Amino acid sequence: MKEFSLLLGGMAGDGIDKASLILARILNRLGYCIYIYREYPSIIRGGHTYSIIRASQNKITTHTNKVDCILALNQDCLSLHKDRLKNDSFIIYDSDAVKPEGLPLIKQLQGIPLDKIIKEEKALAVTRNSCIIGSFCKASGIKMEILEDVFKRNISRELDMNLKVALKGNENTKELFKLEKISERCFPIFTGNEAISFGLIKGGLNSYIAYPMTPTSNILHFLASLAEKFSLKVIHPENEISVMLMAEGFAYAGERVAVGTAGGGFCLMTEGLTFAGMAELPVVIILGQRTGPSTGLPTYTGQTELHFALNAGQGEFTRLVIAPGDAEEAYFWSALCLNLVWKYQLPGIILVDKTLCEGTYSFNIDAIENIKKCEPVLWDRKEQYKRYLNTETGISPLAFPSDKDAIIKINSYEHDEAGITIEDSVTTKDMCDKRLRKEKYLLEELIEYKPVRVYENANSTVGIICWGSNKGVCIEAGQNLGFKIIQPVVLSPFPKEEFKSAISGLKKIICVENNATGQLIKLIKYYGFDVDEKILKYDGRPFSLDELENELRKIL
Amino acid sequence: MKEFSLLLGGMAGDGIDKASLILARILNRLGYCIYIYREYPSIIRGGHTYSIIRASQNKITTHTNKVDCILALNQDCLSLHKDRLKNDSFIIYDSDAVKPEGLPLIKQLQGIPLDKIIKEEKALAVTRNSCIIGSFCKASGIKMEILEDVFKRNISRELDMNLKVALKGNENTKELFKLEKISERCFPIFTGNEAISFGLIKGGLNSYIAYPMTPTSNILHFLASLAEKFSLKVIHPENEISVMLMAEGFAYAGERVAVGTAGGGFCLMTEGLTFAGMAELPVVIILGQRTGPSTGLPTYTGQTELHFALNAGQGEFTRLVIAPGDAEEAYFWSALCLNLVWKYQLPGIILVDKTLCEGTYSFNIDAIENIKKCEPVLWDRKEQYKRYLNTETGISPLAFPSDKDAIIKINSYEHDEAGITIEDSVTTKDMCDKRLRKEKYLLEELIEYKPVRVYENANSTVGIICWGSNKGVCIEAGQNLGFKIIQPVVLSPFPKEEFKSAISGLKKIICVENNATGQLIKLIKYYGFDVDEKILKYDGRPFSLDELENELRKIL
Amino acid sequence: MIQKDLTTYAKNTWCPGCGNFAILTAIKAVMKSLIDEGLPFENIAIISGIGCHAKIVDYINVNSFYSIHGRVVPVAQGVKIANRNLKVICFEGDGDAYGEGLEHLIFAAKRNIDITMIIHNNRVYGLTTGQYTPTSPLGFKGKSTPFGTKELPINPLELMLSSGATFIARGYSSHLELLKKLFKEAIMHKGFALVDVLQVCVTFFNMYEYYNKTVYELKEHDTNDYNRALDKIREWDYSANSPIGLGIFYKKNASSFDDNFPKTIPQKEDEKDIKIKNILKDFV
Amino acid sequence: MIQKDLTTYAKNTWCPGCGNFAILTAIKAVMKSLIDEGLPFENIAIISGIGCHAKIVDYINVNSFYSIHGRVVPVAQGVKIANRNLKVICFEGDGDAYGEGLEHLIFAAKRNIDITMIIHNNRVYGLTTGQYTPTSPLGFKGKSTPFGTKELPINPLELMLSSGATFIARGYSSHLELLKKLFKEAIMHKGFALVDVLQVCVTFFNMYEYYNKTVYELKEHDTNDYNRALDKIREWDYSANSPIGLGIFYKKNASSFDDNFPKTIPQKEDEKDIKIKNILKDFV
Ligand SMILES: Cc1ncc(C[n+]2csc(CCOP(=O)(O)OP(=O)(O)O)c2C)c(N)n1
Ligand SMILES: Cc1ncc(C[n+]2csc(CCOP(=O)(O)OP(=O)(O)O)c2C)c(N)n1
Ligand code: SF4
Ligand code: SF4
Ligand SMILES: [Mg+2]
Ligand SMILES: [Mg+2]
Repeated sequence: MKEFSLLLGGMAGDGIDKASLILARILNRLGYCIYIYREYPSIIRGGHTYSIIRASQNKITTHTNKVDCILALNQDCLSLHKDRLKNDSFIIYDSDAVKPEGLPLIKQLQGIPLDKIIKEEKALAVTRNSCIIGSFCKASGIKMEILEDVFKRNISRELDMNLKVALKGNENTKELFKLEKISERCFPIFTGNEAISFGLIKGGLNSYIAYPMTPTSNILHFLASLAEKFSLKVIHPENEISVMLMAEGFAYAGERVAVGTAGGGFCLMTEGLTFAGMAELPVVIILGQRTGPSTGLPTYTGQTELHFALNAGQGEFTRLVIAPGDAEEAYFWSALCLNLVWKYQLPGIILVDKTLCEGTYSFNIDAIENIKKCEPVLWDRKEQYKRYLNTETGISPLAFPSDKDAIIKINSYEHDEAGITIEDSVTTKDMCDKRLRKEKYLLEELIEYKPVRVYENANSTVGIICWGSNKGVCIEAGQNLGFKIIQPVVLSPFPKEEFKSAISGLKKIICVENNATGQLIKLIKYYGFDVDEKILKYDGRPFSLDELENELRKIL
Repeated sequence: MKEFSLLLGGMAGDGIDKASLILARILNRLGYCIYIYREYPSIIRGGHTYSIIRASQNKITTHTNKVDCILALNQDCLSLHKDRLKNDSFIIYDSDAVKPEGLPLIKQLQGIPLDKIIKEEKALAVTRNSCIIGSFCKASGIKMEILEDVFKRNISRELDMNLKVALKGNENTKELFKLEKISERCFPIFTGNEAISFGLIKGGLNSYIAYPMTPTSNILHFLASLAEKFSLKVIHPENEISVMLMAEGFAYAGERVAVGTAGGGFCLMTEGLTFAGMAELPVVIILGQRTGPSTGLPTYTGQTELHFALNAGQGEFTRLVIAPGDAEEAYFWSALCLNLVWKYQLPGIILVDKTLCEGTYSFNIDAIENIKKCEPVLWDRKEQYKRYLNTETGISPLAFPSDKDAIIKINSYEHDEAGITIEDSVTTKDMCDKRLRKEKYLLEELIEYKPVRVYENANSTVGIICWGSNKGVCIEAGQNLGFKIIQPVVLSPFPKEEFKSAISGLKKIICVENNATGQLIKLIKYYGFDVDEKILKYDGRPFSLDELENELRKIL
Repeated sequence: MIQKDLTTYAKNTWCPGCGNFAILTAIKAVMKSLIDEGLPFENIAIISGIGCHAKIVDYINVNSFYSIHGRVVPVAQGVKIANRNLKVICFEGDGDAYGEGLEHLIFAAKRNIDITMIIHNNRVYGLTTGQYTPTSPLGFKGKSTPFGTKELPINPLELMLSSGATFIARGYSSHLELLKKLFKEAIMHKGFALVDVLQVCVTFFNMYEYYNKTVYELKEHDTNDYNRALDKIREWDYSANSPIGLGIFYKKNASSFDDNFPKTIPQKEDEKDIKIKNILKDFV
Repeated sequence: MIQKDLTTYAKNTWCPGCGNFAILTAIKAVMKSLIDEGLPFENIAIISGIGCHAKIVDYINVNSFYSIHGRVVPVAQGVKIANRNLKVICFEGDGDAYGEGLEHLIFAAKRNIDITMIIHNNRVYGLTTGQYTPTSPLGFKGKSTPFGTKELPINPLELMLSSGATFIARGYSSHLELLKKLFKEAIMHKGFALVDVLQVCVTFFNMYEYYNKTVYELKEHDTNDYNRALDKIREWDYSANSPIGLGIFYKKNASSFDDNFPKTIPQKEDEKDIKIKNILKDFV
C-alpha cells in the first residue's frame, strides 16, 4: 500500500497521545513516512480526543479527513468520526464500551472486549490502548516482533503488562489484510516542538526560559529533560514578563537564549521585545499560535498573530520573523534564527502554531540543508569599547561583562555609542537609523537561505501562497492539482524580490490561511502584490488534504 | 499684528510651564488664538526646558521655528535658540544669569536683574518668571491690568509676591512696541490631555484608571482633581495590567471606563485588549505615543504605534482606532469613542502623541460638532438573557450584574451565546464572524462623522496626507503653499471609500509623518493606495511650520 | 424566569476524584443558604482565572466572569468598586493567584478591598499538565523541573498576613463541612478575605494520603492576635513535614478601599454640558 | 586603558539636595574598596529600572544595564545565573520595586538568588512628578490622589521577610557611613540581599526633618532571630508616627538558586551534531 491512514480515539486521559505515537512508530518500521494530527480539548480527563496517523511512502506533513481504519476506545469516537470512513475502511472497537450502531455500510468490523481482557490480566486501565494496538497489528498483518520492539523502546513503565495485554488483543483478532514493509528507511518520529528544541540546541542554545503555555509548553518540558545532557540552563519563572527580561539578562551576559510562549504570554513579553530592539539584545521568541482572541480555544490552531509579531512593541527597529512549515524547517530555521539574532543583535520570532508544534513528523536530519554557523562580531580590543558603536552595517562589536577592559553599558533610553542616555535630535535620529540599517544586511544574508520557498509544478500558471504549517497540505494539494506553491518562510525583513520572482508568470494566485482576515495577503499588499482568491479557515482546525482540495476545486 | 511668537526658556524646575501658560493667557486677552509647544528633558530640575508660545489671529495648532521674542532665564536659552531670531526680534534676559554674547545682530535687547529684584523683594526664586512676564508686558505694551487679572486667576500661592515682582520687572523695562487687542474673543486655553479628559466626561465617563506615564499622566491628574465634581472613580493601581483588567471589571458592571498610558504600559495592556475583543467589553484606551523604542526619549514625540495599535493582541476582532489631530478633535472623538465602544461593545483606542497631549491650544467648544449620544443596546427582558446573543449586527443586548432575572456570563474562552465555554468548530466560526461583523456596522455609523477630513484648497492637485498631531502644521503649510490636506481620523475600521474620494483627482500625494518607516503609508497600501513622496521626521521633535514648508518646497 | 437551581448545562470535565468537586459543592451550598437568607440571586458575581479550577464558573448558574490567567483580582476590584451591592467571589488557581498574578493579590490585600478569594491550591499547574507552582514543595518533579525544583515554596498565608489581608483561612477539599463554614464566613467578612484550599489534584499531585495524615482543625485559636496567627501560619511552610492547620487563622475589622468612591449619579446631557462650560471658564 | 575612576562624562541631573547623591557616593566608595580588596573591576554589573534613581547607572563607570520600569529583578537573575563571577548590584525605585514589579522581588527572595537590591525609597514617583507609591503614608496627597490616598502602605521589609529574603536592612540617605556599611555587607552576603534606603526626594516629598527626628540605628539587635527581626520591622509601618530603625534587621545563611545550574561548556559543532544524532535514535 502506498498510503494508510488510521484514527485512534478515546477519552482525554486514555493515553491516546502515547498510543498514537507507538502506532506511528510501528508503521514507521514498515518504511512509511509519518504524520500525526492530534485533536484534544482543554481538559485533563474525559472529553473526546483523537489522533489521525497517516503513513505514506512519500514525505507528508498533513492528514486526510478520510481514514482507512478507526480504533475506537469510546462511543464518541465512532459517532463523531463515522463520516471519515471509506467503503473499504475497517473498525476495531472496544466491545465492552462501544456499540457499532448507525454506521455506514462497513465490511470489516472487529470488536474486542478490552475491559474484560484487562480485568483478566489484572492490568491497568490505561493498557486498553496497548490491547487495541495488538489487535490492530493482527488485523493489518504486522508482525508482533515489530510491536514488541517498539514497545520496548517506548514504554518505560509496566512494559510486560502492556506486552501481555497487546498479545491478548492480537490473539482475539483476525487478520484482514497485510501491510507490507515498503522500504528500509526508518526515520525518527517526533513533534514540531521537539524539532524546534533540537534546532535551538544546534544553534548553540545555552538557556531556555519559559512559562508553560500551549502549544509550546512541550519545548520547556523537553529541553528541561535534556538540560544535563546539553549543559542547558532551563528555567520556569513566575510569569512571562520575567521570562523575557531574564532572557535579556542572559543575552547581556553572553549566553544564547530562547523563550517560548503563545499569544497571551507574548502580550506580556512585548515590552521586553521593544527593549531588545532598543538595547540590541539577541533573544529568540518561539511564538505558538492557537485559536484566539484571548484564551479562545487553547488547544486548537490558528494563524492570527502574523501582524502582531511584526508590529508588537512601541517604536521602530529591525526584527527577524520566521514561520517554518514543518519539523525539518522548524529545526533548520530555529538554529539559523539563533545564529542570526546573535550576529545582528536583535530579537527574532519563530512564528509557529499548534498544528506544527504538536503535529508529529518523520524527521530526516540528513535532508536538512547545511547551517553555516555565523559568529557574532566581537570587540577587537583596539579602541576603547563602545557598546553601540555606530558602524556601516549598524552592527556594534560585542563584549560581555567580565571581559577585561570593557565597560558595557546597555540602555533602554536613547543613548550615545557608549550607552549613555541622550536626548538631542541628531543622536536620536542617527541611532534610529543605525538600528533600522541592520535590516538591509540581514536581508542580504537571508537571501542565501532561500527565504521564499517554491514547490511543485514550477511552470504552472496557478499558484497557491501559504505560510507556516499550511506548507505541507498546500504542497500535496498542489501536487495533486498541478499548482505551484509559494511559501514565504521569512516574513520580516520581507524578501520582496524573491517573492516577486516566485509569483512571476502566475495567472491566478490563491492564498490559503488559517485565519478570518487574510493576514499574509495584508502583508504582501504592502509590498505591492495581491491575490485573486483566498481560502480562509478559522474554526480552530487545520486544513486536511481532502478538504483543501475540495476548496481549491470549487474556486477553479 | 497678525501673529506673534515668543520663546520662554530656562532650567527644568524654573516653572517654565506655568509661566508660558500665563503668557499665553495674557496674549489670549488680546484676542489671539494660541498654541504652545513645550520641550523638556526627562529631568525634574536642571536641564534646559522651553516653550514656544505662538499667538495668531487665525486658529493655529502648530509652532514656528522663528520667534519674535525670546525671554531667557538661563544662558542655554540664548545659546540654543539664537538661530530662531529674526532681524526684528527682541530679547529679554536675566542680566544676573545670562550674557547676551555671540548673538546675531539684534536691535532690541533688554536685560533685567532678576536675582537682584527677587532678593530686594524677598521673593521666592521661582517668581523670576513672574518678573520677566512683567517685563515682557511692558516691552510689548500690554497693560498691567491684564497681567493682574490673569495672575489672579492662575496663581494660587503667593499671588501678591508674584504681582509685586512682576511690577518690578515692568518698571525696569522700556516699551518697544505695542501688541494691540485684535478681537474680543477669549477662548479657554489648555492642553490636549485636558481636552481628552473633558471629552471623556462628555462621553459619559464614570471611571478613569491609569498608572502614570508620560505623555498621558496629566489626564490622570486632571481627572483625579475633577473626581468629586463629576462623580468619577479615578484609580491609580499597582501597574498597567491591573489598570486594564480593573477597567474590564468596571465595564462588566456597567460603568463607562477609560484608561491611559504610553507604549510601554500599552504593551502590558495588550493581553487585556484581546480579552476585551473576545469578551466584548467596552473600554477606551488613551495611547500617547512618544519617541521609542522602549524607554526612548520619554518626554519627546513620535508616531510609531499605529500598527501596534491596529494589531496588538492575539486573534482577530473588531477594534476602533482613532487619531484626533488637535484639542477640539481630541474632545469630540474621545466623547464619541466612549459612546461607540459602548454601542458596539469593543475596545477603542485614542491614538495620540506627546505633541498633542502636552501641546496647549485655544479651545472653542462652540465650534465642536454635535455629538449624538448613541445608547447601548439593552436587554428587552423578553427572552431569557444571553450575553452573547448572535444577532444580525453582531451586537448582543446588554444587561449588568444586579439586573433582575439576567445571568450574565463573560468568557475569555470561545463560548456559546450564553457565555459557556465551547470548542466545536461551528460555534467557533460563528462567534468569530459575529465579532468581526460588527466592523461593517461600526464603519457605516462612523461615516456620519466624516472619518476622513479634508482641508484647504480642495481643488489642488497636490495633496498632503497626515494623521494625528501633524494635522495643524500640514493645514497651515497647505494653506501657504496651496495644497489639499487629507487627514484620516479613524484608522480602524479604515474608511476606505472616504479616503478614496478624498484623494481622487490628486496628481501628487505627499505623506507627512513623525516616524522612520511611514506607518500611514503602510496602512493605505493595504487598501490599494500609494503615495508619491514622503516627509518623515523621527528625532523626537514635531515639525514646525517653517521646517515643513521647507521640506515641501524641496520636493516640488 | 430564572431557576434557583445553581447548575448550568455545561458538562463537567474535571477528572474523577478531583478536589474541585468539593469546592463546587461547598460554594453552591453556601450560595443557596445566602439566597435563602435574602441575598438577591443577581447580586452574586463570581470570577475565575484560567486553569482547571477556573471551569467552576461554567458550572454555576450565576453572574460570572471567566477572565484570564492570573488576573482575577484586578477584575474583581473593578467589579466591586463599580457596584458595591455585589458579593464578589473569586476562584483562582495557585498558579494564577500565587504565580502569574501574585502582585495583584498583595495589593488587593493592602487595600482591604471587599472581595472573597478562594484559592484552589493543588500545588501544581493542572490544566497545563503538571508543572511546579509557587507552593509546590522543594524538590517537586514536575514537567518543567524533571530533576526536582531547587527553590522553596512561598507560604501564601504568611505573605497575605504581611500584606494586610483581614481574613485568612485554610481549607481542605476533603473536609467539606469546614469548607462551607469557611466560605460563608469569608463571604460575610467585610474586607479582603482569602481561603487557601488544599485542593487535591489526583492526576498530577495526589496528596490525599499525605494530607489525611497531617491536617488538623484549629481549636481555641485567637483569630484576632497577629502574632499567634503568624505562629500558626508558620507551623507549616508548604514544604517540610509538619502538622497542617485548617480553619481561620486571622480576622480583623478595618475599613475597605471600596468605601471611598463617589456614587455614580446619572446626569442629564445638558446639565453636564453646562458644568463643563463652567469649568472651562477657569482656563482663561 | 580603563581608568579606575568610577565617574562617567554623563551630566548629573538630580535636583540639588536629592537623597540619590548619598547613594551614589556610598556605592562608589564601596565599589572602590571592593576593587582595592581585589574584586576585578569588570566583575561588577549594575542594573537599574526607570525613575530618578535609575540614572545612577549613567553616572558610574562600570558594566551597567539600564532596564525598564519595574523589571530590574528578572534581568539581574538572568545576568547572575549566566555569569556567577559577577557581583550583581541593582538599583530600583520604590515605584519600580514595590509597585510595578513587586512580584519579581518576592520570587527572587524566595529563590534566595545571589543579588543585591538597593531600593531608593523616596516614597513617591519622582520622575513622573509626584504620585503616591506603595510606601507613601495613608492620606498622601500626590498628583493622582489630590484628596489623599485611601490605602495603607505596604511594609516592604515585612513582605521581604515573609518571602524568604536572607538579608534585610534599612538605610537613610542622610546617614552616609551607615549606607556604606550596609551596601558592603549586602554585596558580600551570599544570597538575596535588600537594603531599603529612605532616600529623600526634596522636590515631591521632603521628609528630611521628619526622618531626622524619628530614625535611630539598631543596637544589640540579633539579626539571626526571625521573630525579633519581625518585631523590629513591624515597629514602623511606613505610615504611622513611630521610631524608624536603621541597620540590618535580618540575616541568614541559605543556599541560592543560582548554585544549581550546569556550567556552559563550549562545544564543537561536530560533537554536538553527533550528540543530537545519537539522541534521535530514541525516537524510532
Ligand atoms: C499569560 C498566560 N500564560 C500561561 C497560560 C497557560 N496556562 C493556562 S492555565 C495555567 C496554569 C494553571 O495552573 P493553576 O492556576 O494552578 O490552575 P489549575 O489548573 O491547577 O487549577 C497556565 C500556565 C495562560 N493561559 N496565560
Ligand atoms: C511600564 C511603565 N509604566 C510607567 C512608566 C512611567 N514611569 C517612569 S519612572 C516611573 C515611576 C518612578 O518612580 P520610582 O520607581 O519610585 O522612581 P523615582 O523616580 O522615585 O526614583 C514611572 C511610573 C514606565 N516607564 N513604564
Ligand atoms: S488535572 Fe488535577 S486539578 Fe485538573 S481536573 Fe484533573 S485532578 Fe482536578
Ligand atoms: S524629583 Fe526627587 S528623587 Fe527625583 S531627582 Fe529630584 S529630588 Fe531626587
Ligand atoms: Mg493549581
Ligand atoms: Mg520613588
